[in-house]
Amino acid sequence: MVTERFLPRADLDRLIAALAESGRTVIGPVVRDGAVAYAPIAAAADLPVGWTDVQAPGSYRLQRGGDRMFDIGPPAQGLKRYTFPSRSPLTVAERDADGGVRFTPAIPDPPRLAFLGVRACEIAGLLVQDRVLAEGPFVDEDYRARRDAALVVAVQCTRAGSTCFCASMGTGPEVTGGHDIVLTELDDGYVAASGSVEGDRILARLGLEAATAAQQADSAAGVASARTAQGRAVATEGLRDRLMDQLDSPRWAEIADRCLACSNCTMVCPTCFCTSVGMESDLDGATTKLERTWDSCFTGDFARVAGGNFRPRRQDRYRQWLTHKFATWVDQFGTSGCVGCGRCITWCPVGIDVREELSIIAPPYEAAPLTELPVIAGSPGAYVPATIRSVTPETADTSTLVIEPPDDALLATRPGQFVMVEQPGFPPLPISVSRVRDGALWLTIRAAGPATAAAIALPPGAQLGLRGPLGRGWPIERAVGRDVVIVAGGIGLAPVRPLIDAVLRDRRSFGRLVLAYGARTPADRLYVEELGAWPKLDLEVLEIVDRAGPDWLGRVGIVTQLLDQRDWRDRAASAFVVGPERMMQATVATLAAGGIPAERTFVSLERHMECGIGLCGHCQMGPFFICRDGPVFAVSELGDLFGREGI
Amino acid sequence: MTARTEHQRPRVGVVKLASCDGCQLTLLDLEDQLLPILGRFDLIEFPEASSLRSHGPYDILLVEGSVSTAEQAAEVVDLRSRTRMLVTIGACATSGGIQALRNAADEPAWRASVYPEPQFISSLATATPIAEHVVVDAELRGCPIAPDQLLELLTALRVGRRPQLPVESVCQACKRAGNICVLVSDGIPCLGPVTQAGCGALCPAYGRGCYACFGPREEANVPSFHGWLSRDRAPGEADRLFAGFTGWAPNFREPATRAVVAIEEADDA
Amino acid sequence: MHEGDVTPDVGGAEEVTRYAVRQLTRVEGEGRLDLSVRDGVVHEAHLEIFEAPRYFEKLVVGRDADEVIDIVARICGICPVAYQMSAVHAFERLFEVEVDPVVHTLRRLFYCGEWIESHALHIYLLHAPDFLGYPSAVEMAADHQSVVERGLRLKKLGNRIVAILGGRAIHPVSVRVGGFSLAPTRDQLNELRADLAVAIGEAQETVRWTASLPPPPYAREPRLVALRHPDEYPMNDGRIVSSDGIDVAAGDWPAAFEEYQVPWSNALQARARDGVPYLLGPTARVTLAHDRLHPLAREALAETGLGDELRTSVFRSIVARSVELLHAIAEAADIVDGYVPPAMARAPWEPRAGVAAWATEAPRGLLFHRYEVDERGLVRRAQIVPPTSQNQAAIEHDLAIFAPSVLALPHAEATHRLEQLIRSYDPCISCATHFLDLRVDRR
Amino acid sequence: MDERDAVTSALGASWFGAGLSIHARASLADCAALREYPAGTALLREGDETALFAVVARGRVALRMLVPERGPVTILTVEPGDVVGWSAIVPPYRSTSTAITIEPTELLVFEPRQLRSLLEADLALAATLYPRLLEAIGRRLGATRNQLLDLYAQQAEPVPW
Repeated sequence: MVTERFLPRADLDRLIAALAESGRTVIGPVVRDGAVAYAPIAAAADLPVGWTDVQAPGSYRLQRGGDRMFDIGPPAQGLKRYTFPSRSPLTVAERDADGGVRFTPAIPDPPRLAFLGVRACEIAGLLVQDRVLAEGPFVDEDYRARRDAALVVAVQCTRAGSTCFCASMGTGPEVTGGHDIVLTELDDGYVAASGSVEGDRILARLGLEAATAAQQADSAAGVASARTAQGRAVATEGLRDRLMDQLDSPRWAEIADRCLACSNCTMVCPTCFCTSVGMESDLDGATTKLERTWDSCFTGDFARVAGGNFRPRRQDRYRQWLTHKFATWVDQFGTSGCVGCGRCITWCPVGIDVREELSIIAPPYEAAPLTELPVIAGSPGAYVPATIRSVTPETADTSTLVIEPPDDALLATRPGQFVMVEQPGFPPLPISVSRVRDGALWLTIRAAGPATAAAIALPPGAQLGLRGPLGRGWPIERAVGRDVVIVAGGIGLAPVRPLIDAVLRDRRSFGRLVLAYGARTPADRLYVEELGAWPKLDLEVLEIVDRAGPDWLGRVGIVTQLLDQRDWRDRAASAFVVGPERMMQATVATLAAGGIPAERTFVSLERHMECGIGLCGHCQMGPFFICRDGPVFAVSELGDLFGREGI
Repeated sequence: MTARTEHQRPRVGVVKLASCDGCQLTLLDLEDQLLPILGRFDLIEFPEASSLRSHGPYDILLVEGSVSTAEQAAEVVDLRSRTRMLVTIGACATSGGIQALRNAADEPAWRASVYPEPQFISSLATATPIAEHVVVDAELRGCPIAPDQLLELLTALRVGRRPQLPVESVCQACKRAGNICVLVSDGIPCLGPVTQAGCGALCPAYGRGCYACFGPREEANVPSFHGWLSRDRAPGEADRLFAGFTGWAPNFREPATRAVVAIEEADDA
Repeated sequence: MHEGDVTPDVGGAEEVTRYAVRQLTRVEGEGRLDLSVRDGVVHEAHLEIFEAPRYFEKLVVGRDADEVIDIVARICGICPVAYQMSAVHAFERLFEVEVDPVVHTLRRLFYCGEWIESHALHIYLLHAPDFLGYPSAVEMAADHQSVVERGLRLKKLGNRIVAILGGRAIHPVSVRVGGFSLAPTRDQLNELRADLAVAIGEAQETVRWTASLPPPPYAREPRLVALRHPDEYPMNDGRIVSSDGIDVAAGDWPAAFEEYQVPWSNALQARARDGVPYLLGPTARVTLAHDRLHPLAREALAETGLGDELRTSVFRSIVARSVELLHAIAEAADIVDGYVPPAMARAPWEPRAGVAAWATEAPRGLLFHRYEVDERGLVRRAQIVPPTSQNQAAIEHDLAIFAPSVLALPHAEATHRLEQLIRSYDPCISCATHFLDLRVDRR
Repeated sequence: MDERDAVTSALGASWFGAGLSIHARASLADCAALREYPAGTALLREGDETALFAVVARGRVALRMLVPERGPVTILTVEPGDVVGWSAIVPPYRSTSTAITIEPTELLVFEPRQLRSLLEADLALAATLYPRLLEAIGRRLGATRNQLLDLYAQQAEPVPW
């Protein structure tokens, strides 16, 4: 039982001084430009004394009321901008005259801060971002350093705004953890308790009286009133499943009629973490600063892939945001992505209210299980220079780079994994590894845009930056003792070549091996020599092209025609499929008809992969971050997300 | 290593049609970068800054201003034929500029009211964006364009990559900057939610509403926002907000046209 | 077409040589000089402005005062502040707004910024190449890199001042009726101090340098017009005075001047009601408000020892411009040093019906705005008289006097000299809100 | 074994024939013959009256269309088990593409007029053959649609730099 002390109102300055003593900058709520915002404070006088706010959908107004210091709702923006800045440097990439490259990752240099007047919902926001950025498979070092360097002095709410719904999200108004000190404001002072060793040390130094029973009772009553005062609740029971069952709700289109896709909700949300990598290079592109900035799933080019935008409509973007926040977040991080602060309601320029939308889209029923994710290391700025040994043209627009990484880590790349490739002057590229051999990575790259074109234009001896290996590769173990069907479309032959190398290396562990390969034209076929050589190694190669001239004597048609007369029922086969999504759908259907179950049919999804480790949010599909949880998935894992529009 | 090397400097031209010169001046406003840029690009046509003239051909042509006379309509076609990559710079070139509001009005009447001898005026009844006349390869939005976007365009062209010109809303940049929303907290009309970023969310940072210098962003939901703005305003006031420097852009054209027509009617009355 | 094409055209028995500068370069906007000479006598001097019409006088109709301030800035990307200043003062006079005295000072700082930017641009990038014989500052930089870099530094300083007060260098956003939507902090302005100190020295150097540039021989006695204020160098306030006795309030421009149209010109011009052409801009201001110059500027001017020549030789305008560059930098430094943020950045106001009229000093000279406003504060009629259309008559007058002295020269050279004379006025042709069709007299 | 048995078994072994009833296979066998064709034999010409209906027993048949300037384009190859010349029993009985063997090919050939009169006479046979034929055509249509999507084409949006 934590001892509750009493901090007289006049002594608040002593607390602020004590916080500042250890060289910390104290960040608290202040009145600025007609609202309350977090900013550095020097004394209690800087706090919004005698101010209160009226928040409603699309509206925020300050007004005079009482003379308390913390009688205000959630400030305009949360503490996110201190723990996860809206812009932060990643690395500086440089290329010298003879083609070498150098990377200088930004070193985290967190300011020592003390947050004062932090609400329960605010703390919940910090804890959720801890899960995402510091406790996931990958750790954002800058974020962790900033969190470690910050002190949290919470103030429990004794009133609730009309947009507050922390009670229904289970995050407040009581402060139950994540704080160093917690205060509850009374007219003449604060009931104070510590939540950490440092918090206890600070309170002890102030030499405060113990709080009286009456003071403790008042404080408890104040917080209780804040709970009861909260308006419309969100029914969280089974919300995850309820929402996922409504992916086809007509309501999405209705919301889209009102939604401006302006991204304000995501910017003010204390848990939203999506980012994009921006570049600033000198006129010659020799030195490039990579910078990470807040981005939003509501923005046009956020979901842009090489082929276009997979969330072109506002309704797709709103659905992505809401289902992520309240449903798939749970799958990804074992917690809801919403803390009930109500900012997305107040700061929506057209007053869209998530509580109302949720109640209409997903009326209540029972609860859902959670999933956990393993923890491993990694950081979005950590590129290592690697030297190009050779560049071999495969087709008119595709070449294979053989690259020597500086250490063995990258050589441990497993079949189906990919690496991030960074060239100074260009945005980073996710590239599937097409072979690991003789101490080198083979990357087969198609000139699909300026960055890829520049990559395959590099001469031997030039360097580029690599980060990886990344992603979940092909589960070869799931195929041991079985027939193996490998289906590749177009450039998709590259990510399956390491798989082919692997099964041929251990040929006796597998049954029949079949490669079905579809290319656009005979001239677009990759690895032509190997296609001829593999049959000698007892790998049946079936080829087909979309269109051909009279000199082509092979098959013409689509890849499914290679398989639609086959039946695998007698020999439990495993299938590995990669190519354009549409091609994979057709193939998966054909294989299913041939008797290969979804559990043993594996696809590699080519999505927009920005940071490579699922921290930037670009690659999301339902509950998955493709570049972290994939790119390889069993079709059974994807369920009806596979091939759905606007996911 | 870059797509272009030293010995082949791109030949650049800068020309203007109907406009205020502010966007081409932005090139000269890149003070620190100006001489390095001139070392890497061959500026063969820029009448505002040089007496040396050239008919091209141009690798890159920056075109400011809207097409407002018959001569300009012919000129822009001719320029296109001598240009590899034509970049329109600024609101006039990309959406017609504020002078394009006359497209919604009775232009001869305007002429007569401004000029004592209107019969001498040779001007098209409309002022239109370049893209309505010729194919445009790239555009820089803004009234005026942002110096950093111009520098990014030139850098990208030289390095041979796609320039980073965000299509996000002004709100996104505004929140990133930590500004307090003037619309939500003060009720000041602000077009940020439907306007493309690029200015650095200047107006909210300076305590006033955005007036859409960079024009409508993709997916700009004007009907919804217009409805919201109209709730507590006199009829027609919301329309006028859209009748600005990018008022002739397709997404803003409907309310902007209503505003111009309303003003004309009030004027005649 | 390249400049300097000869298009001989035989009319009757007499030979007409036409010096046609097809497109004036190194001026803002699009204009053209067309001069025809018969038997060595200047027959016609046309400065034709073929900037396409944009109808700003109509675009402001139906708009409120703050909208107008945003709109008129777009008349000119070189001097948007000037347009905002003339408009905002006109409306504040009509609405009788009590602006904070600090706002008055900040607006001078704002204007200083634009003068610095505009003057540095013209002196270093547009005008100096004429004297040193380069087609542009680009070629000039090859031989005089440090000079061009100094010009760019000064220009940048002016842009920074405008950007700090107005958000950006071109079409700033903070000017509102009653003051500014946001006033700068002390810290923001203090960031300028060091650079201003350096700039003062560089501006003094600029005066010495431009005074050393040899002008073509030429002299005449122009009528000069500018604002005059009891204790300020002319910018936002004062009365309109001339070198020969005109003296009217800043809002009463029409009392002494009028816009008119001449058959041989294609731009609406302005003239004094007595018909005498007049000259606006740095030369006029430096001459008429010499005693209001910042001490440093007055000192630097004295050092040049130019005396009357500054007034009588149009080619010396580059020196007058340099003196004003120095004045603007020195005054800006003083303002920054003494800056205390205004108690009320933006004074409250109520619209009222009536006529809002005022004139301020754009970098190129007097800029007059007149608006008829209805009871809701919406503009019903507007008149905007930019400096260039007022200077045009004086330019043509000078051309007629100066031309004979260069007719003996090779055609290209003569053409170049004539163009240089026009550039001396720093004509900002984009500002020509009016436009008339080109008609060449072909008798 | 004799010709008729060979025909019957070949029919039964094919994907097309495997979907037919015993009765159907038997009566079809009466008007069918196994024939060998060298590579390069033009079996059908686009626009001409369809000369034969056949099930491919062995080899490969290319279906081609002539595109001015581009020459003949192979849009599909018919593999063993599938049919060629379906237009022989679907009005207006004209070939929709040119069919050429690109390998030594063995076909189970039906003479069009004989087959058509057989189908008119034996409705039970028609009722089992047409659905199978539609299935074959349907699969071909589906494949053609996917080809139309040009899935492996350059995906990046065109940019001027």
